[in-house]
Amino acid sequence: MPVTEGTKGRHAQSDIRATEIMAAAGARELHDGEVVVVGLGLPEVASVLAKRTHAPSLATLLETGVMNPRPKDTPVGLPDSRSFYGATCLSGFLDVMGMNLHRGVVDVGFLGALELDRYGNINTTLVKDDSGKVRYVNGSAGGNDVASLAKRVIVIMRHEKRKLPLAVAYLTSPGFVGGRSRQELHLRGGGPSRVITDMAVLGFDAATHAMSVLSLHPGVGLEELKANTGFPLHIPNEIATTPLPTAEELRLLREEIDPTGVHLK
Amino acid sequence: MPVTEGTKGRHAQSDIRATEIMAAAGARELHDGEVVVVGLGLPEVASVLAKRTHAPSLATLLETGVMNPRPKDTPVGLPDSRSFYGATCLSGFLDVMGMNLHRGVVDVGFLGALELDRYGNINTTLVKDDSGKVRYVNGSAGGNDVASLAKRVIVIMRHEKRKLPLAVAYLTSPGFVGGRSRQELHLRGGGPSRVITDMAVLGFDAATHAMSVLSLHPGVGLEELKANTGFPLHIPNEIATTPLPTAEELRLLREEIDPTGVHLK
Amino acid sequence: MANKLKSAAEVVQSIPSGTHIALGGFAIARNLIAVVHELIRQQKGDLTLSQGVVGLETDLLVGAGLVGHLIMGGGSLDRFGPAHCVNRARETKSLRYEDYTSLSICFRYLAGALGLSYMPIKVLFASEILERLEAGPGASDVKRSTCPFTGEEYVLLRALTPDVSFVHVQIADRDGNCQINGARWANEEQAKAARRLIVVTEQIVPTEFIQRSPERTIIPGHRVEAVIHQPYGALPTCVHGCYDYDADHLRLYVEHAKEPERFKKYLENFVFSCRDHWEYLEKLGGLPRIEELRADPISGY
Amino acid sequence: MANKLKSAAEVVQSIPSGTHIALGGFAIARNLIAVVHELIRQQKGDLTLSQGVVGLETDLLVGAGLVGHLIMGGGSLDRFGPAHCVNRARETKSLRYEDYTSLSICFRYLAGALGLSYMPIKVLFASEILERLEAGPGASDVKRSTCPFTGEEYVLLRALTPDVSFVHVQIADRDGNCQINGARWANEEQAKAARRLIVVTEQIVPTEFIQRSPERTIIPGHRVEAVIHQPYGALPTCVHGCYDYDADHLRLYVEHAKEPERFKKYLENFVFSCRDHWEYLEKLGGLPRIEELRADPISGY
Repeated sequence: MPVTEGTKGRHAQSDIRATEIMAAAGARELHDGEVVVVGLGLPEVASVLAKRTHAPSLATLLETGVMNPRPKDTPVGLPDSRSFYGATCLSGFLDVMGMNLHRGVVDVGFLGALELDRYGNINTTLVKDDSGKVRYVNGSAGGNDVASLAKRVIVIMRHEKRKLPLAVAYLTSPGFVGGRSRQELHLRGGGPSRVITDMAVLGFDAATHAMSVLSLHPGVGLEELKANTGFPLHIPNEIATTPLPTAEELRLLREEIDPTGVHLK
Repeated sequence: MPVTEGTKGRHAQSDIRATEIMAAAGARELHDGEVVVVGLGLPEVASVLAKRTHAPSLATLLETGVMNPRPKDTPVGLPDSRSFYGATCLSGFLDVMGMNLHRGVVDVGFLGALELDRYGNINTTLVKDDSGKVRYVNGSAGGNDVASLAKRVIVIMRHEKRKLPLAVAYLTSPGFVGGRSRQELHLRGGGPSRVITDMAVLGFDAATHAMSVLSLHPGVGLEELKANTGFPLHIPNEIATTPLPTAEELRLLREEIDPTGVHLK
Repeated sequence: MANKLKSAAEVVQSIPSGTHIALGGFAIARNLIAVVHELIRQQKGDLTLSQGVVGLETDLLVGAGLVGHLIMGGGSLDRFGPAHCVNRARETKSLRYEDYTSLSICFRYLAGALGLSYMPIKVLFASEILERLEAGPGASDVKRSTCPFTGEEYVLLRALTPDVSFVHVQIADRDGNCQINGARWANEEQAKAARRLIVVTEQIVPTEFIQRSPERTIIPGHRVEAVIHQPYGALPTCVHGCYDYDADHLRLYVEHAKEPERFKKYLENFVFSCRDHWEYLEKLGGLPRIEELRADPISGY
Repeated sequence: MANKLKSAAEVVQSIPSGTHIALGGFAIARNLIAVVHELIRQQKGDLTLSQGVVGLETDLLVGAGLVGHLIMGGGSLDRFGPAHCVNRARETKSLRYEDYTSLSICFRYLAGALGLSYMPIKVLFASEILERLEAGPGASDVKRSTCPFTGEEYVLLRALTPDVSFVHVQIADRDGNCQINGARWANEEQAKAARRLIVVTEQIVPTEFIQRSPERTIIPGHRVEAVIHQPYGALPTCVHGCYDYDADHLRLYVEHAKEPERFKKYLENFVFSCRDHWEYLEKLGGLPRIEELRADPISGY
């Protein structure tokens, strides 16, 4: 097994990488028979892991119009042919995002973020430097649609203070804006349920809708977590330790799902 | 060539059947490059004749989701596989009637009728006997959709007094209801433009929207026409004689388009 | 992986009386005959039935007295005759009945399929169809409205979301991924608007077959609750690429449907006295008859 | 029968400056490169450009200064980098710009394709996207409204009806009947919403080929004004089943797009100095390079 690298070397006590913990934690959030809209990268790795373990009937949808792909090579992006390989349905936005997501049958939306704030609001549009200068990066694409409509949203991202600010520089995709309920915001989807980072698994407090610590990855301390977070976290009385991937999960991740380490580097 | 039969034997001076005159008159109403939604029977025969003569680029659409079929056997109805043969596109209502008809790109709708009144209102739902007893026959299916939305509508039917009443027993598909303009009625399509019967070709007066005689088929007199019509017709100063099908049109109709005389009997 | 393969009898057992069902046939094509016979055998009543263009399947259910509320755009048995039982029910007002058009039913399903509570449309204006809807209980499903951008007048249609949609397809895998050959009328919207979706398929194929032409998948498996593998499940109606309609039987049906008493005999002979669809197929003439009706691979009929 | 076969140059000559065009690519796939190069060579300016998810084609047009109004849902060149020219234009506010999402652009096209002047949708709420639309000139395209049936709050989106839609497809016949292999994003709605529809196809097939699988026809010929037969017309972006993206060239492009001066050089080298797409393909490495990129028939890339 390889020596741990990347991600601040926080898991020197084992040879397990943070990305592998994230993938396994993501997979555990997905239940058999659910419908999930995934992006490429770790969300896809996590959903494939779930499918190969406890959730064989998981339906994985890509916004472009791809269902249940089984790529054998790593796509550079959603429209890359590599992401179509083995699909059981190839259609388009109207089918995946209209007749599934807007229809209300998507259980989980799996998103990344440039920035994420305490209420689970996501920015994928632009960044501002300290002088206030704006640099555009991307936009919503399907992000706002997924965040608005999926029954629950899982965000998977690096845990860095600047990526978890008090307020996002641009509110692309709503969580619990201003701590308000989704109903007040006229949003059908249930909103963010989990944030999986390379330090912790976080949730949202049922009453305040503020981000709350659920479990710390092995070797990560609460103070370290707070220091790397740009907003006050809700700290419950008990905080678990994130389970490490099982030996079988690690084998699948390393030997079958991402053998060249494109996403798990 | 066969001896004339059927349709009141009005064309004893020639061997040309009324249905053949109707088919040729229908074909002449269709221009090359137009998009037409057709029903089965004479509308289909007329559109195939147009396609084989002056309108090779005519696009023929069936409401079920069939484009440009070239049936070699006679279908019993729209969903019969025989009506799919040779099609260049097989889709559904949403495509043909949503993304073409409702989109506003259908030039001509070609309809039949149980009853038709002086303003081109169509009944395809039910008939009432003299005692007022109702007998249901069918309903709109795509009829109201076509009548509401096609740029112009051609009705093709037998000329009988009871089928051309002062008021239809049920107003399934609107023409110029109450003599009003289509705009007043909130209808996008241009409304009825031609009625082709086994006695005459009729149009609609631009000012009153009432049905008007355009041409009488050879051998049909104006008084005979009036006697077979249940409402007062607008009679212009000049009435033409409907041109007979050309020799080539007759050859196509009899030898290629409907050789067994299913629709042209 | 959950086993989605079920018999028509099992599926129908799970459908309570009073359910809103949507059927995927059109006149004399791809009718859900196996399912409808089973609904009749199990006497599931007080059904709400919605459909773009009705045909034999709906005529059977209405004739059997199981439909309490019919929402339809028209329909007949094509050249074989009218839908006698449906028409009789309309004439005698023995059920609640709302008349639409093919496109307006399709838009109501589309709204349902897209998760919209309504859709605007530019048909029905100035027709007796709209007048009657507005004057009856159907008034709660239509509303006139003005476009806030253009000022144009629209009819707003409430979404149709059947409790259960049934669609007859040529090809499905065990997960419920379906391909439909030939015209599809409103099948995609009707299927995806429903809370529960059941497909009846002529053939079960390996998923690998689906993966060879995934652009052809009209219904994805994750939306499908159950797959009923019933070859010839639509007879006497036709299934493009599989078999032609049985003209003799359709004529026989229409003769019986003309009169309530004869219709009862038809049900007795072809539904109640058959344990399942296989027994019914024997009554149609069994394998020799089916071979006569089998489609040729070029024409599809 | 009118001849629909046209060159990219001929088609672009018929497009006035100020036109609203919609492009059918997505990031690094099925981009309308041959058309966009021609628009740049002919300097068609002040364009309104709408697209679900932008990519190289839009970055080129915006970088060339030809876009006055951009309506988009996001986009990048995937792992090769951001859409530098688009982002720079947004940062310097050198064009009018409206941000949407993939689904809201798709619904705006769907409304256009169905002939509806608007569609309701349940996204954009509580986002800065809607806030900015409502605060700017985009306010004329969005409106909050309540469903008259359920009381639910919706955003109403005005229909998008491009003057001209361009779609790159794998297969078309001379009449314009098109099949698209692989995912189709919003292509069908974008195509059918437009007043004029132009397709660029990798291959011209006999109509008989289309008739063998008419269920695969996504765009029917009667909607198509012109067919541009331009093999490799999307390079350096990929076309499923035909060829892979040219990663080397995409990296080279992104390096140039980072800076306006270098971008000018790119245009000079790969657009202005090429008489047509064939000359451009020579610059990409000609036939030997194309053979390296050719898709294998199993994977499609």
